[in-house]
Amino acid sequence: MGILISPKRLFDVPVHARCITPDTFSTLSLSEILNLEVHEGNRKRKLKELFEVSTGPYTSPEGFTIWMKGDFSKVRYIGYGMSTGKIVLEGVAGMHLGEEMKGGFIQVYGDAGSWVGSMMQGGRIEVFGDVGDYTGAAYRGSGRGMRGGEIIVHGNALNETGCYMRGGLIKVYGSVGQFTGMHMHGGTIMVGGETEGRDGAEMTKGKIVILGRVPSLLPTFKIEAIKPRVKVGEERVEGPFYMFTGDLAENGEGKLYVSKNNNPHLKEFEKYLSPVKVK
Amino acid sequence: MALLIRNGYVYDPMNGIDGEKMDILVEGGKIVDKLKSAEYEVIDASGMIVMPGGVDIHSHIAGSEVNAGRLLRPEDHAKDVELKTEITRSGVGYSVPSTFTTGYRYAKMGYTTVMNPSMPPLEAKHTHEELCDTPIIDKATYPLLGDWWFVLEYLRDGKIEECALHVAWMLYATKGYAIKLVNPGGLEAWGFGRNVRDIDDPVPYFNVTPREIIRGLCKVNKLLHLPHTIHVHTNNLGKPGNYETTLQTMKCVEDLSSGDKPCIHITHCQFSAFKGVDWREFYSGAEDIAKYVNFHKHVTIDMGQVIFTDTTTMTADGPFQYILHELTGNKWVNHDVETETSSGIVPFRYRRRSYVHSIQWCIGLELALLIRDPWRIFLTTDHPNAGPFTSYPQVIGWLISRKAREETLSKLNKRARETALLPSIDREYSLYEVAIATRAGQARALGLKDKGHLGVGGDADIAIYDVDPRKIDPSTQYDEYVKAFSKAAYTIKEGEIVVRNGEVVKVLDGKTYWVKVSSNSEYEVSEDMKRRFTEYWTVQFDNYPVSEAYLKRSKPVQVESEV
Amino acid sequence: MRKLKVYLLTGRTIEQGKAKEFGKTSNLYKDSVAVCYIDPSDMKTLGIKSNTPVKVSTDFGSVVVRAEKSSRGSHPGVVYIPYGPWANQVVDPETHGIGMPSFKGVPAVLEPVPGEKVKEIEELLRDSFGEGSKR
Amino acid sequence: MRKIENVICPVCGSLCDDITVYVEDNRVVEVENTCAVGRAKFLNYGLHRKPKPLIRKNGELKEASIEEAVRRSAEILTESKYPILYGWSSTSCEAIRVGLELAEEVGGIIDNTSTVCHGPSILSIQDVGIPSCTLGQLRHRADLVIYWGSDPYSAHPRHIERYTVFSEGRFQKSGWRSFIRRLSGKLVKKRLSRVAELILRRKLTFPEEKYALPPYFISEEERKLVVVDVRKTRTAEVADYFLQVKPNTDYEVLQALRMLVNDQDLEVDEVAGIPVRTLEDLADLMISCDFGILFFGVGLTMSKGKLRNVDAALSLVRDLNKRTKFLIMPMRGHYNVTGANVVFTWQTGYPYAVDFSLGYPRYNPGETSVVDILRRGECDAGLVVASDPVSNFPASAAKTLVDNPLIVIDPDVTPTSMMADVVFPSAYIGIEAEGTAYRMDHVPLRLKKVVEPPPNCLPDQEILARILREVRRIRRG
Repeated sequence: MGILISPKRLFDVPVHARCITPDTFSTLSLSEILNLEVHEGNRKRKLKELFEVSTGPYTSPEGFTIWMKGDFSKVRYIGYGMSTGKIVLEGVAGMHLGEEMKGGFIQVYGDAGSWVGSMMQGGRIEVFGDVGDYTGAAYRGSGRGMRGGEIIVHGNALNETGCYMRGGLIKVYGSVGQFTGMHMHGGTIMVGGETEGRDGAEMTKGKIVILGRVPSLLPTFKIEAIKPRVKVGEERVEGPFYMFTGDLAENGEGKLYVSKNNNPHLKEFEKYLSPVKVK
Repeated sequence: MALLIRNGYVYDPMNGIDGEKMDILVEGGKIVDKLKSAEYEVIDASGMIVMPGGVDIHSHIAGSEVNAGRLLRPEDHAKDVELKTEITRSGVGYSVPSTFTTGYRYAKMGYTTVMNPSMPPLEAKHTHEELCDTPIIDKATYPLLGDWWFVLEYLRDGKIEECALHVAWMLYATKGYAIKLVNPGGLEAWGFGRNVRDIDDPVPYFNVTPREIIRGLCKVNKLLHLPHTIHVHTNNLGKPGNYETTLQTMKCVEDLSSGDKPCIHITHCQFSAFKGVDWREFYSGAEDIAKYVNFHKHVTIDMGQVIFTDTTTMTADGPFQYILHELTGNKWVNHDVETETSSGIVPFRYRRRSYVHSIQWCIGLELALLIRDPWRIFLTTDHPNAGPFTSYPQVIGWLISRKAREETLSKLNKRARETALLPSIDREYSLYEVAIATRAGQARALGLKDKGHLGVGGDADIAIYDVDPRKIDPSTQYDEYVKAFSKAAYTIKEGEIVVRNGEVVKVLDGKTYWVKVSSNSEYEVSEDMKRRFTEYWTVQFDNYPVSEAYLKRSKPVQVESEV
Repeated sequence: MRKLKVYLLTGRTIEQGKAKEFGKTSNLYKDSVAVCYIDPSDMKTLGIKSNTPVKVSTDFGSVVVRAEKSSRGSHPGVVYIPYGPWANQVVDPETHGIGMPSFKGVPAVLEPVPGEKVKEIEELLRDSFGEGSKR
Repeated sequence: MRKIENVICPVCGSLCDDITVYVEDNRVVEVENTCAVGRAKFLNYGLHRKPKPLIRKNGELKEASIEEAVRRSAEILTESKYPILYGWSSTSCEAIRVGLELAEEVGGIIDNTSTVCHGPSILSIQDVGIPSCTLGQLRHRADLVIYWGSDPYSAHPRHIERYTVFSEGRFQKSGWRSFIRRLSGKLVKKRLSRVAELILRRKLTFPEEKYALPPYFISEEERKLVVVDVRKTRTAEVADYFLQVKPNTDYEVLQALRMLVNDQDLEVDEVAGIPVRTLEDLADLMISCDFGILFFGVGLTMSKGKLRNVDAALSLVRDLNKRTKFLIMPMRGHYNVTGANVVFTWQTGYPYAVDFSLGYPRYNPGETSVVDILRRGECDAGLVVASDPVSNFPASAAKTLVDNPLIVIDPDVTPTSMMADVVFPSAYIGIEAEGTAYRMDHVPLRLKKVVEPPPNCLPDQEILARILREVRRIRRG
């Protein structure tokens, strides 16, 4: 059993729909689902006023499945706090996708907005397109970003990916903006493409692996070694990598791995390596 | 609207009424003995507790430091929001609620009068603007005067009467209610990143000691006949071993009391009752303090009870807040105010697992239970420093029930549980004593004659709680009381029903109390004073005072001074 | 004509502050904000003098303002346009999730356009928002 | 002629309160003690002002009565699903209080100009906190004053004279003497007199004999002024020490300084083109002062790195407190932008970018901030108070505002009011109407009314209250 849902029209103002989660839908009848409350701007609406909703024979190993088709770019908080089941979205997802998610699986065949998986604690989000800023980040003022689970982005991400991250794994196969792993306190971030710099700024713990090019490195990182490969989650990624620690301005012990082959301009750092450390 | 509150169990300690079943009559916003009009609403309070509206002697609800705390903590607000209704404004809550939410939440607990204890005089307009947006409750605010340059200079030169006249002007200019001292002398020293060590350590560049400041302002308070005593946040607050400083502070004004009248209030005493040498060797000093208070009538104190939660600490004690930041690594706001005071803000979480926090929790309750006279120990959490004010019902639960305390104790840090004195204390507050510690005693200490009682002529500020003391035993069924005190069945403010079944049903504006001193020698601001003023502050003398237009409902309290 | 790659800064100037008080439709205002302060060495490179119209182009648009020699020390490669409708044709509107566009340090290309005119405010608004854009 | 003393200047965040205004025939004829900008405001305000409210009909703005304009405004706001209410930093706190109530009533987004000014600073303060103070504290105590990415001579012309280096304090004397000595060693009678014209309204004599003294680098006993900026600003010209950084590299420089003040060594020889030795000198200067202050301007918040530049600056100053007393303060632009943050915060918990569309305050700049909403084209109506977003926003954002119904309350004619559908010419707060404003250091001051406004120009507060009443009337039937 599952639910198919698609927008009835293009929305011009934000639509808040925290109710679109397998947790909520799986306990309700279709007619109850149709009458769930959502907000379109400042107007209260019923789900059925904005969306076509029907039941369908969708199943997945994760359990109750919501199949979403269409442009949900204005629809915020899809999968908010979900703990089980699956959401498959063919189209564009709005901001705060999977925020505070605890379990289950969200798959997006398209782009997603900013704050994907922010403060998530478990589960898995996979986006085949691009995402915005603050992926896996914390809410304003809070030091508790993503604590567990996995976010996988096949496209690009923008700024401050993994801000205040404390655990879990973020993989971006494309490129990222500035300040990846800002204030990071734990967990792992892997970037397949290039970055706009300032990676690992003010991080204290955790691991950032960059396979592509970085424009420069913050002066507050120290080179430690050159490593042939590095572990990302369960997977081993082949290098070689320059391994830096920082951010020393925060007395940090974060590890920043940057591909050696794609960053010939970082060769100058090798002179700071004591011979013992070159392996 | 006239009211007849019928058949409630009335607790009115000022009039010696202890749970008697009786009717209370209200007309014209006052308690009356007979209703003039034939039309009145009847509230059936049978099986319920009727008390005067709650009075809070110390709660940071408005002004620059509270607002800086709000700004600092979006993550605190986002988890606790209030929706707009037909009659109430929306807002956010938890440890530093927005102004409207503050007013509603106090009213929902049956509180009708709240004192904001910390106001930098230079930013007094700000405090009053916020108080205007804090609905329902009556309020007042204490200007910070213990590090004010004029005070330091007058007291250094021994000019008590001049100082008194100046303080009188200051209360007028800031629309203040009482003299507040925070770490006297220490905040001036903090201007250069320093502090004072004890009450005899002179203030850098001013050649005056905290002892002289405390004694001086205590004398000033007496000369001016202010309704409340000096309100003191001690030196060395929050440091192990500071209970000795607290004892010295209380002792240093012993000779200034006359008769049984208190002359000093030590606020959030829990933070000033630490024994030991560091955070490892850290113990409760509550017993020593309680012993002193039990034998000396010139002191009143309030608890500053710790609640195990995530809260926001904020005080004018800049150096203490810096230490707290160093200790926790949490984000830190500091705001020094020229010529007057400082302040600091650090988010803080009290954890049951922590030995120190557990001991702190014990200290507050030990103070409340070891001090025998409930008229001199009041229930506070130093909102939001030791916990938000919305936890008062929980504290009441701990006071009325040993079982409630044991339940919390069982979850505390083991070492704390084993070393603390609290588990051996059997005392349980009666509801009569609760009424003293939460309203009557506080109103008396504040000199608010119309508050804290249900005698004829008093303000018709009344709280009705739906719990039957004849059927439900506080000691064992404390939960019922915690629930009832959290959501008043009725809150009546100036004769109007503002809360029903824990929901706000009517919004009105509370009054702002301030002290208007009339003196023999009319206080005039000399040209010399204006010149010094221009040198000391970056605002012009004319732009400094708060006009009465800043008070939505101004309630001056006239006092006749000796100077 | 030569072109120059520069960083564009926008900000307050005392002239703009004063002129604003004479009204935003005044010539004084236009003179104070439809202007690009350029380092003398850069002006030399471009071969222009004060008051030559220059076109400032970024990824986000382009605008014609008059050149003015900067008297603020030496800062080759950095040009300055005071806040105003002209500067805002070319600043970077991306906020990266914080609400704040980039008003300073935007990469730009500078190019003298001696024949062109600096637009009047009405003209600028019309061209930005469409002829009689209001219903 | 009437003389009014201690008037507060409603121009910049310095909120100078020692202005003397002379009024004749309900017109300001002379002012004393102001800077050039304040003078321009008092003597020239309202030159192009409209006499009556305007409503757009058939594409053109036509005069209308206040009642009509109020009704039209209320209709626009009640019909809107996602209106924005923007501006608020050049009006009184009393008006802002009503504005917040209106925003809540119509379920809109309310945002103030700090969103494009010190919004990033606020975000960083929410992450790391801020050690700060009121300005008098600096006057009395600061022996090291740093302006980073801000140019007070242009944006806050009397700041240095009233509050920092050139003011006389209890424990610190004015730095004029060293300044004069230094300047006289160089050239510069002409430049001196120009600076004097700008900031020096007080009498100051330049003793001839001192002109002969040699120039020197940093004075031992007097306050020191350090300027860090991407170009040599007017302020930099009077500084004891000027450090020029490349555009978009402030973050690296600040982080490097943090390492140095924490006694850690930098591996590299230079940071963003600045030799590490230079940074070490600056770090030593910071550590060895008794009381330092770092003022930062939009130079940090508007360039690459934005909030994180401020994050690094705040952290630097926080770290310095382990070694000495050091504080930091943002240089706020508009005269009441601080007040807007303050009032927003006490009523809603959040300083700007507050979204009421769900019936309670929500805050998430980037999502609920005006520029983003406009860029995404999400709003369907706007109300602008005392601000000019059509001039000040990137053109692509301003377009959404212009394309939807727009209400403007502003005493001035601005590009925004020219593109509006309803325009209320209002009274100038601080000249024609009273009200509270907050100085950049959070000190509240009561702005004065020195002349009467024209008959159809009400104060903002009154106009907003009327719109709010009308909105409630429409809603309740």
